[in-house]
Amino acid sequence: ASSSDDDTIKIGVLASLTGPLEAYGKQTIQGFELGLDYATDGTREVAGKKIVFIQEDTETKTDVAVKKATKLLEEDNVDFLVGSSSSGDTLAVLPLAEEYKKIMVVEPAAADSITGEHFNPYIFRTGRNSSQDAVAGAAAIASEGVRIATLAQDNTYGRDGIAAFIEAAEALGAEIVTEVYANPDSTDFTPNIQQVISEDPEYLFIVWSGSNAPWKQLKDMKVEEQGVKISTAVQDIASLKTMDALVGMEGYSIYYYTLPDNEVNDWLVEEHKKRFNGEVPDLFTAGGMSAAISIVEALKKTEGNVDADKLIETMEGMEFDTPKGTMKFRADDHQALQSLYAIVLENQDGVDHPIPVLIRELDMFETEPPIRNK
Amino acid sequence: MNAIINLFVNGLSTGVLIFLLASGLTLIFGLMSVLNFAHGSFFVWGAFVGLWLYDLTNHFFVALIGAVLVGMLIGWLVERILIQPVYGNHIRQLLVTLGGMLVLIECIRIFWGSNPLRANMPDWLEGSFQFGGVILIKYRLFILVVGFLIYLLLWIILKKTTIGIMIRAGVDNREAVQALGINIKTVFSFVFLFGAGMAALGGFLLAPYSGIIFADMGMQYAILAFIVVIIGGLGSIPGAAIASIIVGLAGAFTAFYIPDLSLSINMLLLIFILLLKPTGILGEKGRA
Amino acid sequence: MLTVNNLETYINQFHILQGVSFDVKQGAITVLFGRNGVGKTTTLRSIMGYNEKTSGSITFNNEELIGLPTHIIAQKGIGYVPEDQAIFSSLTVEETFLLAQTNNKKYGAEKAEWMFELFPDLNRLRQKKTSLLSGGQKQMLAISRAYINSNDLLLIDEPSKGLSPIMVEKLMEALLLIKEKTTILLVEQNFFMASHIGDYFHIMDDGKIVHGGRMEDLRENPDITKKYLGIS
Amino acid sequence: MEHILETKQLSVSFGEHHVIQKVNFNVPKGKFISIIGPNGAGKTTLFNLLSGQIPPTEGEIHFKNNNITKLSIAERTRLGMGRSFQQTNIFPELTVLENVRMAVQSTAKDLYSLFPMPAKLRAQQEEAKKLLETVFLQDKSEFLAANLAHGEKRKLEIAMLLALKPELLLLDEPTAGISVEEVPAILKVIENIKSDDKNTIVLIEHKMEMVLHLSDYLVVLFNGELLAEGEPEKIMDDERVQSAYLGGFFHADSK
Amino acid sequence: MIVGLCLFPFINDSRSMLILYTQIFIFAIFAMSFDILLGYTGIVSFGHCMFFGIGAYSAAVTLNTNENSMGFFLLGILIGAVLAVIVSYIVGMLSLRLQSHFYAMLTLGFAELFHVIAEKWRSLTRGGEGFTFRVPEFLSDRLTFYYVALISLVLIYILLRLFTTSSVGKVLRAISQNEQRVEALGFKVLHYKLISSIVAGVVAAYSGALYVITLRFVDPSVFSIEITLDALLMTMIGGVGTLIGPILGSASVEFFQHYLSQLGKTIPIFERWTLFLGLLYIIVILGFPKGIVGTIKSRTQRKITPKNKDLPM
Ligand SMILES: Nc1ncnc2c1ncn2[C@@H]1O[C@H](COP(=O)(O)OP(=O)(O)OP(=O)(O)O)[C@@H](O)[C@H]1O
Ligand SMILES: Nc1ncnc2c1ncn2[C@@H]1O[C@H](COP(=O)(O)OP(=O)(O)OP(=O)(O)O)[C@@H](O)[C@H]1O
Ligand SMILES: CC(C)C[C@H](N)C(=O)O
Ligand SMILES: [Mg+2]
Ligand SMILES: [Mg+2]
Repeated sequence: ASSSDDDTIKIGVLASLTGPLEAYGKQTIQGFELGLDYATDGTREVAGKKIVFIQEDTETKTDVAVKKATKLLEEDNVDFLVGSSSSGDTLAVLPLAEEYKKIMVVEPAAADSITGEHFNPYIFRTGRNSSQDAVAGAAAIASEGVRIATLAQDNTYGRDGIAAFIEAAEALGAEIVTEVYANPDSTDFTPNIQQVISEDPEYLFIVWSGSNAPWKQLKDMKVEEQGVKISTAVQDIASLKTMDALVGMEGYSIYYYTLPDNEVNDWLVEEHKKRFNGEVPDLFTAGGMSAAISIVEALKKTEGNVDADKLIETMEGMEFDTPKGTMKFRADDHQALQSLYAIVLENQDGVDHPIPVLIRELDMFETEPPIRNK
Repeated sequence: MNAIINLFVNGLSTGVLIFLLASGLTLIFGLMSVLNFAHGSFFVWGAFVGLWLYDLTNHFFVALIGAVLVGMLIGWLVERILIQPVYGNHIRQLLVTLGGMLVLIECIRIFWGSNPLRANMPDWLEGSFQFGGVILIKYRLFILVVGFLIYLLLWIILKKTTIGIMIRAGVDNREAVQALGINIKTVFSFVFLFGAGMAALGGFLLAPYSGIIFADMGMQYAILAFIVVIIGGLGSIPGAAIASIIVGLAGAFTAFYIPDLSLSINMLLLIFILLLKPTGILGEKGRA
Repeated sequence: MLTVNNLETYINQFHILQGVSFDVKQGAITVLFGRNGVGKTTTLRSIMGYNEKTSGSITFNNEELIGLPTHIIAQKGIGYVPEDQAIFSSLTVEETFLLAQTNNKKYGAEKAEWMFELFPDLNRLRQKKTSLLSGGQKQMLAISRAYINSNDLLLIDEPSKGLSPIMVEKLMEALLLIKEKTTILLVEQNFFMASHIGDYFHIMDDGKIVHGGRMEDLRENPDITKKYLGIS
Repeated sequence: MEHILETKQLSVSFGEHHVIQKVNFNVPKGKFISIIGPNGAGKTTLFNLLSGQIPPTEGEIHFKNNNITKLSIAERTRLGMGRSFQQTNIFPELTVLENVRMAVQSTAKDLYSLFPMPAKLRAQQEEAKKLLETVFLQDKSEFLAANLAHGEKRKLEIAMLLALKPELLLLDEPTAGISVEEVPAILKVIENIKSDDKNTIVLIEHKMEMVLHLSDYLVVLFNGELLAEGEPEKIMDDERVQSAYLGGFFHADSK
Repeated sequence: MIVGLCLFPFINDSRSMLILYTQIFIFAIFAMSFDILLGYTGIVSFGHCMFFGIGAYSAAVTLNTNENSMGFFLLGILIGAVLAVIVSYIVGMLSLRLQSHFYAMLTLGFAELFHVIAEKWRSLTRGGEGFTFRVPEFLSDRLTFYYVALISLVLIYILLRLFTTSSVGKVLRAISQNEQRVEALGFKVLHYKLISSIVAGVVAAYSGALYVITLRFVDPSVFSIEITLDALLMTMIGGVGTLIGPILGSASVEFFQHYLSQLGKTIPIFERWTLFLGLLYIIVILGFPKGIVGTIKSRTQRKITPKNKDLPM
């Protein structure tokens, strides 16, 4: 393989294009491509250098992710890494960024430890982390004296999410009455739900990702009728289609195309519809776009210099405009501070799924997570 | 007390659902001794086809029959193409059907995409009855009834016809069965196809149970089905039924009382029962 | 009724039968003699259609059998008692009998009853798993199974093996009774038994028939028995 | 007289079915004993008890003055008891030679050597070849055992038993299925073992001429009980034995 | 062949090929250990990933909690080996008496328990998201590690070859065909099966340790049934009971996956490349019932001895 042309900047994008998270991977890739075009006004050039990107499928397997990342770094000589759809894959790739001294923009993997205990200076994250989710979730429902029960998958994603949520909710004065963790592969969630009901809380906060979700069983068990309000994150459009049992629920959203109100988002929605026969951007399309924008903006500032140290210096504290409004890479742990949205799920005519309707935007300071890489 | 009743009813009906999922496998694996890894993809096909038909026709029973028929068709193809060359060789069965599973699941993704879909169901099955704190989910009561009917059907087929005997004899010695003028190839094909149809039915009924279906759900339920067939005792329909109910109830009660165990409860049950009774609950010695 | 003509069979690359020709006359017992490994079992298996690489001709009631699948051959009325008995070890005696009747709706049940009478041991062990039967009991089971199932011709491979003298005696009686209804082709090492009940015989050596004729001739001709069977 | 094997009130039942009932069976050292009895009398089951295939419901087995009732199959074999099986019991995917070599190997001292020792292997190989000659299988030594004709498997079974050099041989119908002309040769093999007085043989056989020719002593098993025992001539004249086992044809048979 | 592989890094300087080959070597070792069970002893284990995972976590945890020196790497391997011996002994004692299907399911159950432990014992394993760690300087160079893996493969191959031709190996082979008869010949079958599963367990643990060194990362997926299925697949595709087969199988499986997923990027119909992977498995398993090695063997045998035709009468 030849070393990279001086006037080309190469970006390697890692994403799950097959496997359980493939929908997320595809969103990221589409968003990334749109982001490049947006940030360079369609020229795909910055400071006179051409930008190309190479996508690789991690198959949502850690060993494949490492193999693909190494290929990108060694054979394609990429200047940046972007990705990936799964926290496991991302964690496995992090040390490579440091070893090869290349910037890696993490998107959309959410595990706190990426910018926490496994942080290295080459890592920047445009995606929100679990703590930001938790803070947003708490902001949506917690206040002095509210009794909250939690339900989550019994795995790291669920446990960490709840831990961060409890910290945030208790800070707001709420009382956590029970924490319930369910086997994510279970056929039957009613016993877990039963446990929640037995505590008679005001709110039930749920951290859940993945296909096998308890929404329907929550309705079957008449949770809301028994006076328990449900709150959770709404995810991509496909899963919204499965959440009709939760209409009326108050929670939060990371991105839904109607929620942000800014020019970048308007461009994204319009351009996305144009390119992908009328479809609207989805959960992580905005993230993919943000990652691309952050890279191009940094390059603009360094005038095409891809030296990592220079880039780190530039990117720390950098603010940039994304479909989710302005984001800022916090200098301490390189986590992008960003807005999340408190919403209520409502039905809308002509839409085959419940949609999140904005209650209020939680700005990037409100959702600022604790610093955990020290 | 209410909680206990809820747990019991829900656990029981989950057990019955597991039995429905495993019923096809009691034939294919328990009786015919075919290690069919693609079994989970029969569920998935049943679920997707059924749901698709239901959304199209709005007739629950049309969808049900359609799902079963498609399951049988796929079963027939799988048996013809994949299984016939490898009867009697478990390892090759496993791998060939592993390949089959990859193909079948990818086909699902091609036809229906890779996102999870919401499973709809008719209004008369929607919702729950409430008696004070006791909540009886209608659909689960329906599952209890269907499960009982399927059990009866299997029981009648195996007790009142010689099909069961033919299969067991065929597994013991294929050649000698043929010498009795029985076309064992056809019998096996038929039973396999029937088992696949049952699996598709199980998948179809599973869909509204959890409310969501997705291409990857096959594997996890297939493992569950294998577990109950094994701990029930190979080839024993009542064994599989008992094992299913044990698994369902144990799942419900541990999730409530000892949540820390719920990730491992199925495997603990498997280990515990096999160590206690190495051939499964109703398994006979000497059949493996 | 059964004519085997120039039968050649290969197993893998081995040329096991090298032109076997003989016939079986209706209503009689024909015995096939020969040392171990000369191909007697292979001959019977070829008739049953188990061996794929078989050429020559086998006609049964003027129908060609070569190329037909085993179950069709069986349906034409041929029953087979394999030398290793091949009992279905997970079935009970009764289930085995039931199974044997599937192809013989008309007479099956009747024949099954007769077999239970003939072999009271089996009647006593009706509900037992066949894997638990003694060697001799398994032999009776295998014979019953084939007899219940078939109508015209029974191929029996070394039935007396492992039977007590009194059972051999009973078996001889049974075979003679069965012969009233069914033709029998018997492979047998027990010369005493075979020569008593057989009507015709053939001797095999090295994948070929080397001698054949009526049993009386064999009994009266020690030269032949000496030469081919090593009995004096 | 010294007994190499004794059973005391040995019984086994499967559910309701009492297959062996309180059998006291003594085998004098260096003798040739035959067990006869109708099909299903329990002969093979008795062997299964002796060699450890199944545990008794009651009673004890003593072998060379050890109580072996609780010992495993392998331990009994290593004490010097060997048996052949009525249903052929070989390694189908090994060659004929390897089958016998396995048996030879089991008599070696170091059972658990993890690395190959070519010299030793060759020696075992040679010994196995010799044994094959004694049963006339030398031409088939490279055949897979599965491909042998039935009678040939029976011979292989005998060769494997001989390889164990047991002091006590339990033979379960060794000649069933062996062709008439070869039976005498196998008989020779068995006689040869017997001529060496150290060995003791217990034979189950239905071929009466053979039994009479070989045995010092006969035991008749009937319905799981010892019906009679004694010198062959005495047994042959026993009426109960004649009606239960021998039948009327026998005298014609043994001529 | 080995010379070729030694020289390979000099001919082809592609790093990802180097990694691919390293991974092939590592899975070849793992698949060989599985072949000891499946091919030589006739034991079907669905829980072999258990040992792979034990080796993986032993190495990872040791390196993570101590400094990243070769010494601690070797200590990690040793710990993995010791744990593998203990676990295989206990699991073996509990379950080797069971009949095939039941044994297979029981091992699946045990492996799943380890999976849960890896998820739940957070203080040691960091739960489901796993952790990254630093590897010794010496091993961090991919080229060096390539040779470490290659040499390990060759050495283990030789050792296992010796093992399978030893008298224990021969007993194992006999057990795979007729267990009961082996017992009747005076061998204690359980002992031999235990030896077999301990040997297989230790080798598998070693391969697991090497595996995490290449990744510098570990998570509970090392205990997933996919790992066991990979070994099974590699062994079967290569040829059971041949040792060399699993090596070829590992190469084939890794190459299939690599090139198919590569194709997926360029040719649209290969976007769903897993479908073609499935088809390939089917074709290979149905088309080469004895695996690559077995098929080659029976082909050449036929060529050498055509005169055999009329022989055995
Ligand atoms: N699968 C096989 N591959 C190679 N050779 C075989 C195979 N099966 C049988 N043979 C050989 O074919 C020959 C004939 O076998 P067959 O079983 O027909 O003999 P048989 O006359 O019935 O002998 P027996 O009296 O011992 O039963 C034997 O030499 C045997 O070794
Ligand atoms: N495991 C078992 N369970 C139940 N019954 C059994 C079992 N094993 C043997 N039997 C019964 O015990 C009786 C004796 O069987 P055994 O095999 O010992 O007879 P045998 O004397 O060797 O007869 P043969 O001469 O026919 O071989 C038979 O009726 C058989 O059905
Ligand atoms: C919401 C998702 C982005 C979370 C994803 N499962 C992860 O591993 O980070
Ligand atoms: Mg024969
Ligand atoms: Mg017997």
